[in-house]
Order: sequence, then C-alpha cells, then structure tokens
Amino acid sequence: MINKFLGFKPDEKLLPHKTVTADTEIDLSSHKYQKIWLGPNHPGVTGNMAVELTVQGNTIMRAKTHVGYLHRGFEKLIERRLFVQGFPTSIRMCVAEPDTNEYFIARATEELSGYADAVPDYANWLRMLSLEMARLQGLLRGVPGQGGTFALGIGVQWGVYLRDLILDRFEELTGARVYHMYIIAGGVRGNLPAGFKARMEDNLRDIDDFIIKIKKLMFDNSVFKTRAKGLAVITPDMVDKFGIVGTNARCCGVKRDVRKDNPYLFYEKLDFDPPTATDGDVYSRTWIRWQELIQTVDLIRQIMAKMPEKGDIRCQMPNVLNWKIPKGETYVRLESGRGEMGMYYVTDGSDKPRRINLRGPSYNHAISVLEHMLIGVDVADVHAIMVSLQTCPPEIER
Amino acid sequence: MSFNLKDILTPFTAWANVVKDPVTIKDPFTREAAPRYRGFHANDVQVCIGCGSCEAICENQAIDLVPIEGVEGIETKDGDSGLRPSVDYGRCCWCALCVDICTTDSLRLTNAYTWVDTDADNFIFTPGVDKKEWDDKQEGWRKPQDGYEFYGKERVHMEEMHSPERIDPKDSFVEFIKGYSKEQAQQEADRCVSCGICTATCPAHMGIPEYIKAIRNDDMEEGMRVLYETNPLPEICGRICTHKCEDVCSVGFKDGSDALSIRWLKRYIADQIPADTNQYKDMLGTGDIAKNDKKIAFIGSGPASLSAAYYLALLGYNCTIFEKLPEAGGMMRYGIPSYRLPYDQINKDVDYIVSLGVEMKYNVNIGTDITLEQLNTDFDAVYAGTGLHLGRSTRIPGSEHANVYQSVDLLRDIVTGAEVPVEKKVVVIGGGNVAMDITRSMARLQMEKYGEVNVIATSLEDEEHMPADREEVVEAREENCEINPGYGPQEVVLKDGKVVGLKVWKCLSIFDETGAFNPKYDESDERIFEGDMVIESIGQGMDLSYLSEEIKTKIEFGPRGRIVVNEDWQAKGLPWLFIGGDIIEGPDVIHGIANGHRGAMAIDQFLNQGR
Amino acid sequence: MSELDLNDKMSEMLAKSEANVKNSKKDFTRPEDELREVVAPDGSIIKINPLYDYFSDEKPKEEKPRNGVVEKFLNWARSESIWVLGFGTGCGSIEIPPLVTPRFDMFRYGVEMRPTPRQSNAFIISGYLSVKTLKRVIRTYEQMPSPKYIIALGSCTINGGMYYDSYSTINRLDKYIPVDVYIAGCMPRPEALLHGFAKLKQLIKDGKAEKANEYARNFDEYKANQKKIIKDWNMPDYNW
Amino acid sequence: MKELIEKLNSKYDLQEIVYQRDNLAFTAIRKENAIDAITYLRDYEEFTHLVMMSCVDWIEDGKFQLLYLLNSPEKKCDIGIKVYIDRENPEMFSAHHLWKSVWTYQRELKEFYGIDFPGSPRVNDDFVVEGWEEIPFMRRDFDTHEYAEKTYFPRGNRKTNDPAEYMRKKLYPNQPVTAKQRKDDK
Amino acid sequence: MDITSKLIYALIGLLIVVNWGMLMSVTFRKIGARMAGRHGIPFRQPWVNLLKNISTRTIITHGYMYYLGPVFRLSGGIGIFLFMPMVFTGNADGLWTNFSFQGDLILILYFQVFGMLGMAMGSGEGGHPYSAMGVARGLAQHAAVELPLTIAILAIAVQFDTFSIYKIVEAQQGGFQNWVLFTNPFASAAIILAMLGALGHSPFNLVKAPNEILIGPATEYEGTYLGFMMSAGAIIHVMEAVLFMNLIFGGATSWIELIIKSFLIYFWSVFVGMVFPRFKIEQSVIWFFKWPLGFAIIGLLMASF
Repeated sequence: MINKFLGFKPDEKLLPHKTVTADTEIDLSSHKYQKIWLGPNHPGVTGNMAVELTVQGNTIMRAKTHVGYLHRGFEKLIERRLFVQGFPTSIRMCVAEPDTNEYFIARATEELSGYADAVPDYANWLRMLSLEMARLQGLLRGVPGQGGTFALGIGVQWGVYLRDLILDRFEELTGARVYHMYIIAGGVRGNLPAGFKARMEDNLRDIDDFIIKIKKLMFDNSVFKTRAKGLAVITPDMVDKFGIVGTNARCCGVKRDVRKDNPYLFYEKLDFDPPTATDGDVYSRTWIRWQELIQTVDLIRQIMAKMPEKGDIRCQMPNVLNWKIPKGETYVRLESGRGEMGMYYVTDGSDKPRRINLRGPSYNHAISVLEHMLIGVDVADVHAIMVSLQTCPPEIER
Repeated sequence: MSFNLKDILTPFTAWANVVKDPVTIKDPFTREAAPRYRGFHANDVQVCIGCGSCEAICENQAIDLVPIEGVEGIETKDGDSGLRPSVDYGRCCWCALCVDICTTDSLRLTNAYTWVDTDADNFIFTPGVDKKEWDDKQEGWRKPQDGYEFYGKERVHMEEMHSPERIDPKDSFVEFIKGYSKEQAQQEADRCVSCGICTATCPAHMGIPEYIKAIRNDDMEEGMRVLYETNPLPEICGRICTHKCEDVCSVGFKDGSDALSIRWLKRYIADQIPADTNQYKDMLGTGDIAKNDKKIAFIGSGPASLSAAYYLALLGYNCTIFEKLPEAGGMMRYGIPSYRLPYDQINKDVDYIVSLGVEMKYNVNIGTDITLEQLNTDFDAVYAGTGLHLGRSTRIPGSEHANVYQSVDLLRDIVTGAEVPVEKKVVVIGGGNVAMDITRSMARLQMEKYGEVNVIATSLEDEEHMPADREEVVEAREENCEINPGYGPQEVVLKDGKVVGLKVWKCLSIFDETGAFNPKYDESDERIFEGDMVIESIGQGMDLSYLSEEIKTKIEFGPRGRIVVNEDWQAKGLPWLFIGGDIIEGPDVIHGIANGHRGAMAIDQFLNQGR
Repeated sequence: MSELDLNDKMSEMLAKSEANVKNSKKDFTRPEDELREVVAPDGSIIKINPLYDYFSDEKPKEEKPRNGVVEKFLNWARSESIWVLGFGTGCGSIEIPPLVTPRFDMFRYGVEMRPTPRQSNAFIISGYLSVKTLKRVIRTYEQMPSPKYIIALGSCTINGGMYYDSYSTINRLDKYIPVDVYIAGCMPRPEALLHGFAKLKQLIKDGKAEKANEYARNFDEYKANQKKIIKDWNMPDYNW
Repeated sequence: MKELIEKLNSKYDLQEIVYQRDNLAFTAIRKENAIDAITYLRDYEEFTHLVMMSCVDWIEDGKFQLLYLLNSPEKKCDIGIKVYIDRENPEMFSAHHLWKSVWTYQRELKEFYGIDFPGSPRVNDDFVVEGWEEIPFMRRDFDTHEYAEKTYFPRGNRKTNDPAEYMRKKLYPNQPVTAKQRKDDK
Repeated sequence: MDITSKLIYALIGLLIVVNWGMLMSVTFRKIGARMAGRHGIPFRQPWVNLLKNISTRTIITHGYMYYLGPVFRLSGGIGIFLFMPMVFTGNADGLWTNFSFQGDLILILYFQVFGMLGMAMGSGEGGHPYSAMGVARGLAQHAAVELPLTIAILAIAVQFDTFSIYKIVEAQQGGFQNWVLFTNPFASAAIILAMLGALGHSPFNLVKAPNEILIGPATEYEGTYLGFMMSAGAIIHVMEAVLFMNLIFGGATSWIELIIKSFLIYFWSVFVGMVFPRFKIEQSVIWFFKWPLGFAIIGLLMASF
C-alpha cells in the first residue's frame, strides 16, 4: 500500500524469495550463499533427519534432504526372519503409527497364504479399532504440533496429554504403549478388556473438548493465520507428479483416500467422508487434519457401536514356526494418518519372505516434495513445512 | 495481514486453563502398568520343560537355554530337558511371541517395567531362577484365549476301522489303522515345534523333528534318509514302537492338547516308499558298499540284531544272522499280532537289510546246532540279540494246570499257524502291552470260532498305572474285551479238574515303602473272573540256553538274571561277545534298535582296534 | 565450496601474511600465536592460525573432581539440574514428548531439554544407533561440556536389540561412548525413564557419574573402535 | 482390468500376467519396452500415480526384478510392471522424466542393489548409508548377520544349549548313537 | 549521599534485581506450566541451574570476542541498572536512585542496544551459522522495536520536557490519573506494544527460537558464559520492566510496589506470548512499524502540540 502510494517499485530480482526457483543458478563460490544444516540434531526437524539448506540471507535457495540416520535395514532383516518373526520387526518401521505396519504384514501374508477370508469378523473390527486409535493418537500429536512449530506450545502439551490417554487405552487393549504388536496374521492378539468402551468414551469426550479448545487457540489465531496461510502451497497438478497422497493431496482438493478408493476391513460399513480443502497451504493442511480429528473420534464411536460383542480373535493358521507361503507377490495399502501407505510383499515358497518393501508417504513428501517446496522459503518456516507435510524419517529409510 | 479482532481475542480463552488443576501423575515411580502390559519375563520353572520353542520363535535371538543343574529347589521331571530360558534384555523387544508359543504356559510377562542399571552385562537373566522382585506379580501378558493358538492343539484324526468291523471274523487279523493321507500327515506334521525333546528321549535318538520336517516339505526320500540314520526298521517302528517320544512331546504337554502322533508320521514316511530294495538302495545311497574281511555272527533276528547287522553291513562287515525260528523278526514277528504289525511290513524292512548282504540262517539253534564257542572261532565277533521268549508264571495255586497258558507261547503259535486252544471264556492276567495283544488276539479268535467275544483281562495296577498304552486299552474295550485293572490274582479256580475262573483280590498297593515288590490286598473285595482258560502275561523271561556252562561262568549276571555289559556292550569277561536287545533293556523294540546301533558301533570300534 | 577448500584458502592467505611478516623481519609473534600444522580430516596437512583454530589436537583431559564438600555441593547442583540434549537418535525419542508434557512432567524433577549440545549435560541415546547417526552422536557428545552423562534406552544400546544382525546399526554402545545408565525396555516407558533420571541423580550425588573422565582416560581405545566402523571419517579427530 | 492387460499385451507382448486381486495385476515387460509402456499407461490409461518402485533379487536366476507399481485414481486399480534385468552390470533406463519421485527411488535402488540408471539426477548420491564399502547390502548374497557379528562387537557372554543334545547326554550318558553324536560327545 | 554508600546501595539493589529476575522467570514458567496442566520446574531451579553452569569443568572459547559477548550483555544490563532510579523516594539523590542523572534516559536507550551488540560480537566469533542468523534477526527486531519505543519515549520526554527518568517519575506521582498511561495514552500504547518485543516473548521471540534456528545467539555458549548470560538476562528483564514502569506506570515508591508492578508488566508479555505463536522476523518488523510506530507518532504529535 505504501509502495503504491509512493509509486515505488522494488526491483524484484533483488528479493530472492520472490524470484528463486529450482532452476536459479547457485554459484557457491560467489560467497553470496551459505550452507546450513538443519538437523539431525536440531529441534526443528521431525525426527532424526537432516535438511541441507543453501541460503541467501534468510531465504532458502536449495534444499537437500538427508536421510539414513535411522536406517536399520528392515527389509534386509525381515528377509532373514520367519513370517511370524517379521511382525515385531516390521512394526518398528514407523514409530508414529506402528499399527499400520502390523496390518500390512498381516494382510499380505494372509492374502498370499490364502487365509484372507478366514480372519474372524470380530478380529477385523478390532483391527479397525486399533488402526483408528493409532490415527487418533497421531493426530493428537500432529494437529497441535503444527502450532508447536510456530511456538504455540500449549496446544502440544494438551494434545500429547490426550494422546497419552489413548496410549493408556492401547496399553489396556494390546499390552504396550507404542509398539503394540496387536495385529497378527490371522487376527489380533487380544480381546477388548472389560469396560474398555466406557473408558474410551470418557477419553473421547475429553478429546471433544480439546477439539474446540484447539480451534480457538490455533485456527482463530491471527498470528497463526499470518504464519500459515499461503505458506508452502501444494497445487493439484503437483499431486501426481510428486506422488502426494493423503491429507497433503486432499488439502488442494484432490480427494484421495484409500478407505474410500480401495476399501479394506469394514470401512464400507462406516459412515464418513474425508474432508478436503482448496488452498493447499499449511493452514488448510492443518485445518483438514483438525477435521479429520473430529472424524476419527466419530469413527471410533461408530466402530465401538457397530462391532459385535464377542467372537474369535484369530483363525486357525499353520504352526507359526513351520509356516511357509507359496510363491507370490502382492501389494497391500491402507490410509494412515499421513496418507497412503503400502507394502509390496514377495514370497518364494520358503518360510521367510523374499522381499518386502514399505511405501511410506513421507518417502515422497519429505524428499522430492520438501526439496521442491523449500525453495524461496524463509529458514524459519522449514520446521512448519516439514511438520505440515508430516514427514516421518523412519518410514523413508526403513 | 488482515485485521480481525476476533482472531486476536479468541486465543486468550486458553488462559481459562490456568485455574484448572494439573493433570500430572503425582507419583509416576509406583504407577502400575495395565493388567495386560508386556513387561518383564517371569517363568514358572517347575512347570517349564525347557523345550526351547521360545528360543526358536524369538526373532532377536534374545533367549538362550541354560542348564539348571545345581540350582536349588528346582527338580527336573520326565520330558524335561533340564534347561530353562534365559533372556537377554539387550535383545528382547517384548513382543511376547515367546509367551504365545510356550508349550507349557509357564512363561509369561509381568507388568513390571522398570529396570535401570549401570552395568549392561546384568541384563541377561534366567526368569524364575534368578529371583526378581516382579516374579510374584500376577498381572501381565499371558497367552490370549478365544481361538488363539500358534500351533494346532488337536491331533489330526487318523482313519481306522472300528470295532465290529475290526474283529470281523472273516479277516480279523488285518491291520486296522489305515495310516495318514498326505494332507493329514502334513497337517499333523505342521503341529511340531521341533523342540527335540523327543529326539533326546527316544533311545535311538531318531531325528524326529527332521523327518517331520521332511513330511512338511513332502520329501519322503529325505524322510527315509533321516529315519535310516538311526533306525533301520521304520515300518515296524512306525507301527509298534512304544513311542516314548509321544509321552514327552511338548506339544501335548498341556491339558487339552494332544501330543504329536510321531509314530504314525514315521509310518507315513515308510509307507510312501514301495517295497523295492533297489529303490531303497538308490534312495539311501547304499548301492555299492566295499566289503571288508571281518565276519560277525548274530544270534537271533530280533530288532537288536537286525539293527546291528544293518549298520555293520553298511560299514562293510560280513554279517550272518542265526535264527532259531523259520523267519526273521524275533518277537516282532512272533510276539505281536498281525493286526498291529502285518507280516509284509516286517518283510519290507528285513528284505532291505538282507539285500545289503546280510546272510540269514533260519532254523539254527545255537547251543545245539552250533555252539557259541564255534561261532567265536568262525567269526570275529558275536552279537547276541536274543529276546525274551519265555513266559513268566504267576506261581499261584492252579497255575500249573494245562489250561493255563503263557501269552508268548500262544502268540508265537498264532504266527506259526500251530493250533491255538480257544475257549469260550478267557481270563488274561497282566496289564502290559503283551497282555493286551493276547487279549485282543483271543478276542479275534473267539470271534472266528464262536462269533462273540468273552475275554477278561486283569492287572495288579489300577487303571491309571496300567503299563499298556492307553489306546491299546481303549481299543481292546472297543473290541468288547473286558479290562478289569486293579486286582491281584490269588488262585486259578478249578472245578472238576477244569479251569472255571480266576480268584482275585482288590489290590491296594503294589510296592512297599522300600520300593520292593510287595502287593497289599483288600481281601474283603474278592471276585471270581469266570473263564475256561487262563493266560498269564505278566512279563517275559530270557532264554539263555545257547550259553554253554563254561561261558556262563566267565560272564557276570546282574539282577533279574540279566547279563552285565560294559560301556561297549561287551559281556563282562568275554570281549568278543556283544549283547543287546531285550535281554538287557527289557521288552521294547526301540530300545532293541538303539542297542543294536550302539552295539554295531562298539563292534566296529572293537574290530578296528584289533587291526 | 566445501569447508576444506575454505581452509585451504585460509591457510594460503595466512601463509602469505606469514611470509610478509618474515620479510619485514620484525618478529612480534608470540610462540603461541604462530601458525600451527594440522592434519585435516582427509589426511592433508594444513596450517591454521590459532585465532581461527577449529581443529583441536588436544586430547580430552581428565578433569579431577574437586575436594570434599565443595564437590558434593556442586554434584548436588548438577544432579538437580539435568539438561538433556534434544537429539532423538532413535525410536525411543517418541517417549520424550510425554515426558515434557503434563502427564509425566519431568520438569518438576529438574530435568529439561536443551536444543544445543553446548548447554546439555545429559544425552539420551534413545535406542538403536545407525553408524551414520553414531558419527553425529560422537561429535555431539564430544561437544558437550564435562561432566556429561549418557542415558542409554532400550535393548538396542545394550546388545543390539532387534537389530543385532543389521549391517547398519551398532550392537554395543559402550564400545563407542561410555554409558552411565541403561534403561531396559523396547522402548522404555516414560516412567522407566524417570526412574533412569532418578538413578542418574543418585549416581551424580554419589560422585560416581564420572564417565566423561573415563572417556578421556580410554580415549584411544574408544577412537579406535569408532574409526573401525565409521568408514567415512570426515571430521577432525578431536572436536571440542 | 483384463481388457487393459490384453490391450497392453497386444502392444508390448507381456511376458507373464498374474491377477493377484480384482484391482491388482502384475505383469512382466521386456526391458526395452518398459518405459514406453509406463509412459503409455500414464498418459493414455490414467495410471497417473506412481505408487512405488521396487526391486527383488532373484539370485537363483541371475536377475533383478524391477517393479513399477502404477495406480489409477480414476479406475481405482493398480498394475505392477515388472522388468527383469541382468544381475551382472545391472542397468535400466531412467524414468525420472515421468515423475519427480522416481529420482529418489532410482537413487535408492542404486545404493541398495547397485542398479544404475544413467541420466537420473543425483543417482550417485549417498542415500541412507555413508561410506559403504561392501557389495550393495540388499543383494541376497550380502550376509548382514555375518557382517554385523564381524563389525559390531556383539556381547560375548552368552551360550545356549540345544535341548535335544543336552537332554540326550543327561538321559543316556555315554551312549551316543550316531557318528555325529559320538563326535560331539568327544 | 556519598559515592561509597551509593555504590553499596546499588550493589544491594543489583542483588535484589538479579534474584527477583530469576524468581520472576521461574514464576512465569510455572504459570505457563500450569496452563498446560503441569506443575513445572521447582522454584529453586534458576539458582541451581546457575550453580550447575558455573561448575562445568570444561569450557570452550572461540576467541576474545566470544567471551566478551556475555560480558557485554551483563554490563549492558548492569549499565541500565546503574543509571535507573529504582524506587522513588522524593529525593533525586536518594537511596535507590542509583546513579541517575539528567540525561539517563538516553544512556539507558543506548545500553539497551549494548547487550544485543555484545551478543552479536560474541556469537559472530562463535562461528555457528545459527548464531549469526539469530543475531541478524535479533538486531533487525531490536531496531524495529527501538524505533517506536524511542519515538514514544521522545513523546514522553517532550511531554515532561526532560530526559531524566527520575523527573518523569516524579511528574507522575500523586495518583494514577497522573500516569503517562492516562496523560498520553497513544505513546503509552506504543510502549505497551513495543514492550512485547523488548521483553522477548512470543510472538516476538524468533531470535532464540529453538524450532526455527536452534537457540540463536546463545547456541555456542556453555558453562560459566551461559551462567553469565542467564543472570544478565534476569537483570535485563527486570530492568526493562522497571523502565516501562517508570515511564508510563508512575514508577514505584517502594520495593514492594516495584516488584508488583514489574511483575504485572512482565506478565503482560507472558499473557500475550502464551497464546500466540511467533512471527517471522519480517512479519514482526512490519507489525512494529505498523502499530506501535503509528501510536508513537500520534503520541509524539499529541505531546508536541
């Protein structure tokens, strides 16, 4: 406004954040640029990974994601393990929602060994419950976490507290806080404990409160809006080019949700509609996740209401120590909190898998998308963008 | 930056929280985990049998099996390997798969979760043996119920003929157990957890998990190779083995789960291979064996001799078996009815052994036709694998009556085709497998002759302690035989010089405090089992008539008249005379086979030393 | 332009200035201000002005505790103010958020997170360490001021844990850096971590948490082990 | 699905076709046709979403099997395009111009299996390991356990016993049966 | 009063200020914790932390400027304190007026920059890229805060026709209606808003934001240096509050009043900071140039005419 009033036209070439693209030439020896590393020891990265930034002043000219700090060689290790031994190993592939990995490996082995239809319904409902609980605990960290990237710490504190309550429910149901090891080939490993639903409902009521509180704190917050709106926009034409999935695709109006596109378990029996937005920026991504939080709470209520009271938790499978699966391959996918996750599973007729390959959504989000998006962005926004893309390094490097 | 007053004021509502109480857990140090929490391991060492399934399923190699010998307060029991799992908390991931597979349900995870230490080496411990403060905690992860099993609990049902059909007079001695089909066998083999307790328990140390694995892989030739490593009589053993392995099978340890039917699986493998000695030789790689010039004589063609001859023949020795009776097999042929062990199956095993160059000399009676001393001079070593062919008498009043028989004699007569006296009512004394054999044989003969069964078998031991296999008793009852355990025979009741029954008293206890045989009876509970003939089947004695008096003075005899052997299975005092089989171990085919194998190895060693 | 090139240029520049100084034949430089020869990570030898000296060739020294009551008092202060480096090296770091949030609230025990190694005195190795991370961990650890403490979480740090056979993760942490407290679990619960802190506090108060000195004492051994597995050792040997 | 595969078959002469599920099929294409077929699927058959690229080491056949898993968000079905390449000097045409995410996958495959993709940007950069000197670690002939034992000092104070062996010695002392047991006992 | 007793009183005052600063910071952390539902750190924590930091055995320096950084910051804080009349006693040369003099307001404005410059020097020498980045941001924001603040102070100076803080306080005595807050609301508004930036709480604390750039200038500091910086921070926080108290809230007539007022002034920044995320640096610069600067200019105009 002032510029207009004064008739002042800034030379936009002098402002790197307005003109820099991926094609801008960077001459490092010109001393105009500086290289800084964000991570791996940095509170501003999501987990143990690093982003190598080439900056001019505060503006990022180039970004390069470095992963491998969490590389454990899962895919190699699982090739050395029996099918049942793959379960405890595979769940560690992603810490944020370990249940998804349990589901993949269970589903893939069931499908390849021909037991897919033998899994009891009750077990499938329980699987769905644990998957939705996992999504819920992820969102309870993720939604306020976006505020946390802008130093809105209180929301995180409330969110993680409520997540802890969900973890308590997990502990009751599965016997562990984080690595639940609950879904296993043929079914699940435990029945609902007595009074579980009532306690869960209590927690869900707390979460309902939290949903309203966090809206007032974050989404009706002028500073948050200032920071998040218009930041790191995903456009619809980027979605396929970069392989963007899940909420990150939905934030720009591309409706992709595995639960609707390729329904698995009993998601067809549930009533829900994945939220979408049009802006594609950090704010709308967070907003979608907030709506998904509401939806997940609703889904858990629906599941608890619709699931049968009792039933078998596992079908009879071959002796796990002698279990062999005939040669075959398959790809199993589901919608995790971060988007489409999947696993390519190859067997060769022996008692160990031939190859597994996890397709984590972060694989694209945190490398190609992040590197593309960070160009021209202020250094201070990197953390926010990484969190908004829900990067999860363990699932990239496995 | 659009100015919106609402967006500036609404966030301040968060300050309402400042008046709320903190939600922090007051004392996190004593907080209990959930009742199902997977915390630290606890093991009920008294129940655990150390089968090692936990070690096998652990994907992190976190579990070791360590001996508990010398640990106070822990006793090992039958089918207990004497090992206990020790867990390395530098490896464990608390997945509790070890708990879920545990065959005895002894291993569990408590919900204790705190272990802080400065020394990393402390994190290896043996639950239950190394005392930990959480050992008594009851909450924690246990194996889930409601259809959650890692291996099949129930034995796969095997096709068999049922009672009326089984004792059908037209063909009553036909084998009534049909054997597994391929699917059944694989399904049954799938239940195995490959712990190896069976291998250790089996006197012959057969590679049971290995051949069961061969069944799963549908590789019968491999299965046969495994079988023949330790047992050259798989068809026979697959039918009549006393299967000590199944008694200790860890899969069947728990109430409500069945032991693996190892014997039937062994039989399944052997049955899949046709009776063709050439095929056997190809399969087992025994086509051409370089012969050496050593000669070994075998007395008797029972399992011990056959086994020893087989393994020595493989090593190139010239083996000659002297058999008193017209066909090979010893007690296996002449002591076991053919509905349990058909003759063609005996022949199948024997033929292969003979095809390796083992010479059979039938109808030769050592001691009369040829003396033992003569054998010693003709051969480099002599192996005596004679069985227990003499019946034992109860020596109760009336037992010397002509209508009181010995079961061994009758069984032999049935095989040789001699005429067997069959009366309308028969009483059998004895509760062992031989007693059951004779009981059921008599039932069949009665069916042939009279069209109905009327056999009573009685034993000193009560129902639970009868030495016979459980299924034998059950099957005998199915065949309308009456089994009346728990009675001690007192007198064969004679009337007009004819046997009319057996007087028995209720037996209270068999052994006295010192463990000696000294049965006590309840004389008030007296019964008469009616019968026209009485068959005694209370054990067998050995027939050592082939030993000359001179030899008898050179060797030592132990308790119950058994020849004392040294570690190398040589009779004490006579290094060239090797002894094996029932006469040193008691009646049991698998022991005989094992002895034969060991004897063969000892002979090999003995002859090699001399060279 | 990499750091090494910079160093080359810098040493060139400095060498010139050194030549100038020598030409003028006025020797004002004190011995400690003279250029120093340093072996760069790639093995080449470069000269460094002490004012810009980021290469340290001094091995860590054992810092003897003070005597008696003073040290006791300082140990009390150290134990009541544990600053944990916020470096989530492995999956155990997922249990750190619950610790700093209302449920478990470790602040009340004087434990805080700090973002930079310079200001932290406790380092939580939260589980498995890939070799790539180990390199950063060593570098970070060496930058922490002494006395420093290491809390190792979970099986992975004790004996490799689930990844005992992985080509990428180490098995025993104590071969590479000294560990004060191990907490069993995969991963340990937040409560167990609080127990771990309590144990560490006790150790500090008792004056037993002197692992930084142990590191200095057995420095060569530790370095040998580290270099055995870190093939790409492009960092100075001593970097504090 | 079937029609599509048949169409593809007539165009590119597919080598093997497996219908794994109603909405998932795997098919193998010759190396020289692969990128062409993938481009065709992307541009004309709405398989616009590259789900993943992967590789399987069939060491017995001396082949690497590359997998391009394509998803059609419109048709809601997936096709896995498999390409077999030689294990000796493995090389594949780069597909980095089709999707951005392919860059990373090819970089990963180069490091994990040593498959080269000439022309792919940054394909030679380190991906997850640093200073790796052995053969690519995801190949079947790389033994990770052996490598770990050799490299990473496993804690040595552990010893396990085989229940069968231990129990045999206890039950039947000095009575070995087989030659192997005799050797063990000595 | 002679110089010796003045010095002694100043030292006592400094001691009170340091401890009050620490107590204040811990109190606010506890309030924040309470809002989150926690208990938060114990009250003794800052002193323990200080002791711990001083007892560090090894310490790294990066050259002379590096350790001059915290010294500058500390001396900046002490500088403000030395020339700041703490408690109004009606006597310009009284007990707690320290070394205030006619033009002390200008000197204090200068000393405010002093600490920041010291940090810039020290962290620049520290060589950590994040330090430099943090300092650049810090200086930018400082400048943005300083401009409205200076203009607003100018407005007050014009209003009372003096650059002596003591005089400004004196002029506000006799009831709160005399406070600048009410006599010149626009300048006060500018100061109140600028205070948010000066006290370094969210939304204007990008300088030491751990998420965005480690912790900015202090990244490389450890041990004793950090202890220095922490105590300097405690002093500066109190002194900033006291400055604003003296300028617009009528000063304090006793230590108790000073403590209450400085607490409330500090609370204002916490009150805002707890519920707002932080601005990026250019956003906060624009914000300062938009709102506080506007108010300050109006205030100046009001005072001038």
